Amino acid sequence: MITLSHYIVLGAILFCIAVAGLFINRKNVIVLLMAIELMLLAVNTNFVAFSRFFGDVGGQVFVFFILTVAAAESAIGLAILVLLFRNRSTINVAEIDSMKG
Amino acid sequence: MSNHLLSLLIWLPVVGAIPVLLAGNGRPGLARWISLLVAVATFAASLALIPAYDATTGTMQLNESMSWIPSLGINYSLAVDGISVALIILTTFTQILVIVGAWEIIQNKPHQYMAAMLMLEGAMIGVFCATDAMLFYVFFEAMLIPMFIIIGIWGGPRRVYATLKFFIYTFFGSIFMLVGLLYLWHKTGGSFAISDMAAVHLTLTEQSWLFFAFLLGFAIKVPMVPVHTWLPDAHVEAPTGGSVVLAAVMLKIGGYGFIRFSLPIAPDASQHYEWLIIVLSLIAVCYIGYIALVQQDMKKLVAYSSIAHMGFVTLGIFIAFILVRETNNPDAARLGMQGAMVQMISHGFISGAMFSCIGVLYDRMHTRQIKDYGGVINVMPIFAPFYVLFAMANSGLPGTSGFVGEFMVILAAFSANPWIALFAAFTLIIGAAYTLWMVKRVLWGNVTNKHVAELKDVNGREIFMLSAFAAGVLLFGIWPEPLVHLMDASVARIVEQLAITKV
Amino acid sequence: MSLSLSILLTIALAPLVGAILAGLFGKLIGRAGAHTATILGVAIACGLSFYVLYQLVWGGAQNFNQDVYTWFEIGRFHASVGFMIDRLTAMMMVVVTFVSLLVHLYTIGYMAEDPSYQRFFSYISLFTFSMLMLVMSNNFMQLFFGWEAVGLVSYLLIGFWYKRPTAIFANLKAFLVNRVGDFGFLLGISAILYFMGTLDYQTAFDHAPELVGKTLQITQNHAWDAATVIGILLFIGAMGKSAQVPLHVWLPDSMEGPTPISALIHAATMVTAGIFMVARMSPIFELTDAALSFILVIGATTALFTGLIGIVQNDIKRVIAYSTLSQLGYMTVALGVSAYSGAVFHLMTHAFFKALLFLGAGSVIMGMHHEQDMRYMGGLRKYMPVTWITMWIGSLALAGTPFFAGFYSKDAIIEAVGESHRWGAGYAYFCVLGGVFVTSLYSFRLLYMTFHGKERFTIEHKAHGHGHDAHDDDDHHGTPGVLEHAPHESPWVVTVPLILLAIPSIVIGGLTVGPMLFGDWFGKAIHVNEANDVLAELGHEFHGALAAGLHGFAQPPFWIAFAGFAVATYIYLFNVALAGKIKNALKPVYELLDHKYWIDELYFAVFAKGGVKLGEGLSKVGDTAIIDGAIVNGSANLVQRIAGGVRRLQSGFLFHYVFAMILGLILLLGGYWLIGQ
Amino acid sequence: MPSINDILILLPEIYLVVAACVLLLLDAWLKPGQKGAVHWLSILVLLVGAYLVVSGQPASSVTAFGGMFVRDGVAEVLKLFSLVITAMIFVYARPYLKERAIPFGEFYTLTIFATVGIMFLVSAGSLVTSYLGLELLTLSSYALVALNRDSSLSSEAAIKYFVLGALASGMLLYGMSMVYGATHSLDLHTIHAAIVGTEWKTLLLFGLVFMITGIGFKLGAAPFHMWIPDVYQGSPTAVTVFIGSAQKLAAFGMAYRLLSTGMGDAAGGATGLAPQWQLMLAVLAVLSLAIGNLVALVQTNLKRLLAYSTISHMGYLLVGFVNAGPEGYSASMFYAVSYALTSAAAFGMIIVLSRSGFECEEIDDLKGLNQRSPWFAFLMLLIMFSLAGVPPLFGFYGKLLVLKAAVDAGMLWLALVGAVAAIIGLYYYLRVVKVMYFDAPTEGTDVRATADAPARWVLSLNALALLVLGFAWSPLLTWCERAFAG
Amino acid sequence: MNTDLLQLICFYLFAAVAVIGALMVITVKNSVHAVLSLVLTFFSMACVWLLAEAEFLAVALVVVYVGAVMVLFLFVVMMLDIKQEVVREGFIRYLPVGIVVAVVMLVEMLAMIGVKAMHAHTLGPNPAGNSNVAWLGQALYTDFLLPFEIAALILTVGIVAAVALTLRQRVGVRHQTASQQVEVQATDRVRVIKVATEQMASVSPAPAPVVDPTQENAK
Repeated sequence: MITLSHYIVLGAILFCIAVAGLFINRKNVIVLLMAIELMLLAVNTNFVAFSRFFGDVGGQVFVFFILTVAAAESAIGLAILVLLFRNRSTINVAEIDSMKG
Repeated sequence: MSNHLLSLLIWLPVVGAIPVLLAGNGRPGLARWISLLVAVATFAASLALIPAYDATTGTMQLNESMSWIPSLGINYSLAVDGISVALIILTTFTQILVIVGAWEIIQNKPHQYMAAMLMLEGAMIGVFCATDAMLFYVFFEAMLIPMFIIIGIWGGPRRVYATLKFFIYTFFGSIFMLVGLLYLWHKTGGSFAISDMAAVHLTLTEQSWLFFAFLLGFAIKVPMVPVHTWLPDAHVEAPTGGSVVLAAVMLKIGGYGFIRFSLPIAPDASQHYEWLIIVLSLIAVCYIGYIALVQQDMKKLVAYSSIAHMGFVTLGIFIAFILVRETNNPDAARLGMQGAMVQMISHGFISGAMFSCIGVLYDRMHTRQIKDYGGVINVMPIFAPFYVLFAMANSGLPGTSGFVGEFMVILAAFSANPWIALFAAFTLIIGAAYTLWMVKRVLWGNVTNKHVAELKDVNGREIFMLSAFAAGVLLFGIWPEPLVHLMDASVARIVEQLAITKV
Repeated sequence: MSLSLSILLTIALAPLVGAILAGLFGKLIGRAGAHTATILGVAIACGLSFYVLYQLVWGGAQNFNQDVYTWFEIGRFHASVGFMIDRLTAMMMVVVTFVSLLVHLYTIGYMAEDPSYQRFFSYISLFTFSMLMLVMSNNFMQLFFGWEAVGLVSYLLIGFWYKRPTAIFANLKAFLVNRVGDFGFLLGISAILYFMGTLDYQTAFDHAPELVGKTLQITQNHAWDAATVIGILLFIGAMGKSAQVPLHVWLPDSMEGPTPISALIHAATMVTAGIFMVARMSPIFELTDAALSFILVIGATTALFTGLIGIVQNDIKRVIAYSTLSQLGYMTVALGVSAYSGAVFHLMTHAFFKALLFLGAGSVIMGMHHEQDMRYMGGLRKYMPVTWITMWIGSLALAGTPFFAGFYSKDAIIEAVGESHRWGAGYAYFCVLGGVFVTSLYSFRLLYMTFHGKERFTIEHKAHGHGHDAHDDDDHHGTPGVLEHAPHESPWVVTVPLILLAIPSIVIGGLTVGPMLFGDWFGKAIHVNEANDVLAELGHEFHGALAAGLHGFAQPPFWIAFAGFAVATYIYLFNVALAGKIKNALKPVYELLDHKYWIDELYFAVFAKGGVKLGEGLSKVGDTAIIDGAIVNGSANLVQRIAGGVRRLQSGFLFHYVFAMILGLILLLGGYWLIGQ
Repeated sequence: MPSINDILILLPEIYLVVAACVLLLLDAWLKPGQKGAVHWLSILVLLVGAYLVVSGQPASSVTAFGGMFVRDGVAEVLKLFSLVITAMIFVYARPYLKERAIPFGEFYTLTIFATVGIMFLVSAGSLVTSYLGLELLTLSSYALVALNRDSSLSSEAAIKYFVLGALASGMLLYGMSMVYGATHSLDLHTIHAAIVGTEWKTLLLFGLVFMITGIGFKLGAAPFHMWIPDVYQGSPTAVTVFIGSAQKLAAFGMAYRLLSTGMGDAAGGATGLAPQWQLMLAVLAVLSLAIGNLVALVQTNLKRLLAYSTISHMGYLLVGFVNAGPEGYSASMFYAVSYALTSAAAFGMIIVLSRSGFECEEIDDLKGLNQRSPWFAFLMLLIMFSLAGVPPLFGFYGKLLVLKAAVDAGMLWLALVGAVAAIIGLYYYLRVVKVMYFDAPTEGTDVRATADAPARWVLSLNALALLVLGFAWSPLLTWCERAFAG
Repeated sequence: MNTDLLQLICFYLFAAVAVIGALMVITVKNSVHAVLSLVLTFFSMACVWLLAEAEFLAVALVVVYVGAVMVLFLFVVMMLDIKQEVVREGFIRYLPVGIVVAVVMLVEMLAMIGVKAMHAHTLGPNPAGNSNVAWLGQALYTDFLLPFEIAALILTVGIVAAVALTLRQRVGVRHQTASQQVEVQATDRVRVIKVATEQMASVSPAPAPVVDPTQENAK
């Protein structure tokens, strides 16, 4: 039997992978964007599962909105990325440190 | 008009500062005259307090009250007792002389200087009038801003260090006081009126915490050892007028705060920790005396001597507990506390005068090092007597106001405990030593160098300024009764309150 | 009939008015105006003082005790300015104003060429006012006021020639040493207020008996007798003002002031304030044998040992100064044996003859063109006869020659000590007798070295010497012993006061000894317990001044004094070389005396240098290192350093930022997890 | 189905969205020379919006769209000040944008969209509205930060902001999903009602922690503050001022809705999770006060300094918030408003003093300002002392209120921490004043105010308001208290 | 075979693929591979959602993400042409820390979520009935109308922002900025260098080059 916990645990695992991806990644920013997408995926899984198991439509509607927002977010994120690359000629995370302290 | 006299006193200089500022850099003369006019008008208005105030009862009078922040119970409420009246008049009096003293000395943006001074004056008067703790606090802190600017812009070479130290030190003390006040607000059930705070019952532990919160705030202002080190720096770097106001009025706010807050709100804690204050006061007299002795900078020397003299203020206030509660001698307590109050006023005149004198020298020589002087009397025969007079007053010579307060405090201290009097009386020796040794090195002797030889004697403006101080010093030295009478009933009331325990 | 307040006010204020006129408007009224104004003021005061004395003694006036104005009033404590006039006061007023008047006159001549002429007159008038306030006071507060005011004027006058380094050193020293005394005095006043609740003399005296049995808790289980504490504390004040060992060090140095001042302040009046004060407080001192013994021992020590120093001094004024110290010691001894009237009596006679000696010395100094060293004098009698004679009179009086004023007073003291059974009286008796010899020795030594023998100076006329135009000139004489003009007798304004002082120096003792010492002249002003009243015992053997004078020749003091005279005569008149030989033979003793027992050096090292060292140490360690360095700036630096560290966390790297957020989240989660368990 | 009444309740928001779209089109159609009109029009739009907010304010709290949207006193205060402050920011921004050739139209429309986001956020009645409002706000902000397209710092700031912001909203969402899982509802009131009976208490707490992370990020509270300094520094100052002022109101509103409406205690009863989040926020407050103040001490860049000061100010805001009662919320909101006004003036000052090629970002750039331009030095003095919380300036009273709230909540220790932090904080504000007043102007850097008269005037009014409100702060306080009274 | 068991097996299968894909996203060197791994993850998760009978969302996930967003990612990755060799430094060094933190976090999360309690909830009848789309659509256009409109607004912002950020002014074409020209002052343009005439031949140092400040600003 698939239970709620299956979904929630899967969501948690994906979330942790995404989080780990965010801070062990020292290469390029695109991976960061992808990790964020993963995170949202984890969240969405939770919502879908809760919605399904408790029979409330709100969760799935929320997922719908999250998907929408995530799309817009990606657009903006990639635009910023392009801008960054244009100004810096790099998207290496370890090199984006001109402001610190 | 008369029922808004206190408001007038506070806001006249503050509002008066605006046209001074507007007169601007281009017309320094205009700025000076306006500020003088404002200062004189304020002084005149403050003199109106004397007939308006009924000195026989000692209650808070000339009440003005207006709801300010109703939801917090903060009121714009003002009132004065004898002590406040005396301090207010001291403030307004000093202010005139400060403005006269700066007349042509401050060449860099005089309008800003004068305006800052006037705002400072308003805030200081506000402190002395406020009967609402929050209002008091607002004025208490607001004072810092103009003073910060005054020291910072027109000060000496290390002015930045000094003024930052001054500001942060004072702020450090007062912020804990603020927390204490908030706690009291909580306890009184939503009132910031000092009288309500005094009426609320508190356990000894609560009182102790509050006592130390207030102590921190006021001890730094006084300043007491060991939180005094901002004062020498501030004084040395401040322009003459800044030093005068600082010494003459601002330090008094510490002593005033003890009387207004610590004693009525935390009487039992005050009694419990009286020994601490007394010991610190005596350390101020003796230890600081020795430190003053070796200062090379005249202003620093006078600054240290201020600390020592303010030691008498705290001493006079806190021996009252021994006298009232342990030896049951309320009259002696009154004597001591009255001595402390007289000492505050008198120190206002004397330290103001001393700093003015040093300012006069500094304006000519641009140095305050004692070693750069010598034989000044040869070239400044009119100035020298003033200097000697104020030095003598500083060392507590009878006939000058410097004597009266110390005399009373020592008399009262003996009744409390002879040992306290013994250490306090040490000021007679050490005070004379550091002051007169300075006089010796600065005034007497042959002209030591060509800079001294070129000194010009004081001009009419300076003579006016010094004479006014001298008049104050001598008047209250020869006849302190009017001053004592003004404050006596109020002091008596405070002493009566001390006897009542709150626990 | 009673005295009127207005007269008394006039007495006190006339000199003050003179002082203000001369001081503030000196330029305006000029030299003549200054001296006229001040002399007029003092003259009025003097005349009225005589009148007051007359009224009290012969006119049947009542004692006067009234407040002028309230100084402060706090609860039951009350301080005021007021006058208490009885015979003791009146006598002091007469002495003060009379000597002062003569000194004023004398000053016209002595300071004639000084540029600060007006200032000087202002000061001495101000001094007269202060001294009058002191003696006329009816309460302790005003007493202290006058006490310190005379100290102030003394400070100003010692440093009158402020260009001289020695003068400005001396005045600072004088003030500070006096302050040490005042320290005790103020505590004494505090003690009186504490025990009696009043600062008023009369009330305090009335309640003095209540002091018996009261104690002052010093530590947990130690208490001191109230009267003794009060007595000793007050006497410490007197020790400062009246220059008793060990607070005597300022007086010799005070000779840096102009000579009229030495006469007025440092011989006749101010230094006797301590004696006056103790006499005034006799009702209190009478309650305490311990304090009186203390006084006795201090006085006796002063009388002998300071006199010894006088023997080796070469500066004419210093000899007289040490003599003054010694005589003050006598007065103190008298106080110590409860012979208050004896002390006051000696105070009065001493005022006249010591003022005379100082003014005479001043006259010599003028004549010698501001040479003060007796080694360059000699044979002056022919140049300045009036001075010579009057100085002899003064010295004879000082040495206690029968029939001279000093004889009656001093002899009485010595006998009183002999009669006394107080602890320390034996030591005191030895000291005062020894002192007689010493007094005689230095007095005549001074006379011989100055007026007799060979002239030890030469006269060289210079083309245009500047004469003695400027007193405040640092090197006012060139080579020692070389004068530009011959010595000359002083002008009449100088000699007339000498003569006027010489007369009482001779007669005043004989005239007043009866009533003052043995009669009831002072009335209730001086209170002596019957058991202590040594003078009354002496009084049984007193049969008039003449008899006493004649009797004096038969007494040991006379012969001791005569011995001193003989030794002085032999050494300094006939065998001048012997002095040097003795000096070499008794080198250690000479050194000891010449260095004044090294007390000055000791004080300077311990108190002055030590104080400065201590101050520097405290300043460096306490204020600079600990409070400012470690705590204030230390904490600021610490905060700054922490800030620098924390700042590095903001590395600029995105992954660190993320890490921080995650860490925060984990910690919050973990915290809740733990709480939840 | 939505009724006309729902539309009326949403009128200010709808109006603003429409107006923003019109402005966007207008900007596209206008010739370069006429673009100034967009500027004035957009200010007008905001002011009219503000008018609509106040004029249409219902007497009590009303909801629209089935509880998705709440219009109450809290929303009114926050919206009004957001709109007014944003309008002021537009005035400041004009000379800045003009001199640096940053696209005008986009700036205005994106900012207005962001403001609409703020309005939804502070009016959110459900997790969905809250999230979408937040995203509307942050997505616009990401773009705004990067708007200076040729600036490498700007794009660095944008990417940092973006990544961290996305992470934060991911966490917030994760938390929301858990809360949803525990309470089976997205509506805040329902959530609140469900807390009592839920069997999923731990899950709820778990979600709460994640949501606090998201809220903490938006506020800029440590340790979720790392984006603040870099973003403040890197953004065009005209954007920094928006992020630094109006958005703090939004953050407060969000915290209030999610924590208080959603999970707080009902009046008089311990039915919510307030005890749980109180402690958490107290920890955040202490960390923010410490880190913000400490690191600000060592800054040389003015914008960075203000950024760290923001962190510490958010600490104070939280000090008030932990009271978790009407008194604490009103204190906190008062603080947010006072901070937003002060901070707008502070960054506005940087704009007014800078010009193309001279950003006036370094503290040393202010050297000798009192010599060059005494009036602006005076205004900056007021601003700095207000930030430092020295009476009689406005900033002090916010501190007073939050400290009082902490004392009243029995958290005396927190008040003392706040007090100590104020002392440390004082130093760096004083340093700015010191530079302006006590230092001589250095050669070469000629700091002077912009010639743009409206910016000068509005800034003067803004800064003077700090002084005036220092005396007349009672109405605002009453307003804040009333907002939470019901 | 039991439907439940089959579902469970499918779930584990898809979940495993999703997790592996996710791990690859954050670990692989090549960005293109990472994007493709993400696509895989999304795809698997869509299948997992299908198991929960959230058909519409599963399809939307595939369409929106795999079809649009991921293509955009790929596009950007290829356009930016990132050098590969430099980006591995430090990865191994930080990996252990990353793993530890991730694991700790996971443990905490799982502990607090209370997996056991959730285990009791098994898949019941589908509340949506037969049509998940109808169920969703109904809610979306009634109860969630306001969020729906806001979402539209967000998309608008996305467009505006993306355009505003990436719209590129042509570089290399000289264009003038009026404000800069107005601001300029005579002293900025010309510097008068005083050269003493008689020394010109001998020791005068080379005069500093006169720089046009506007050009300096351009840099």
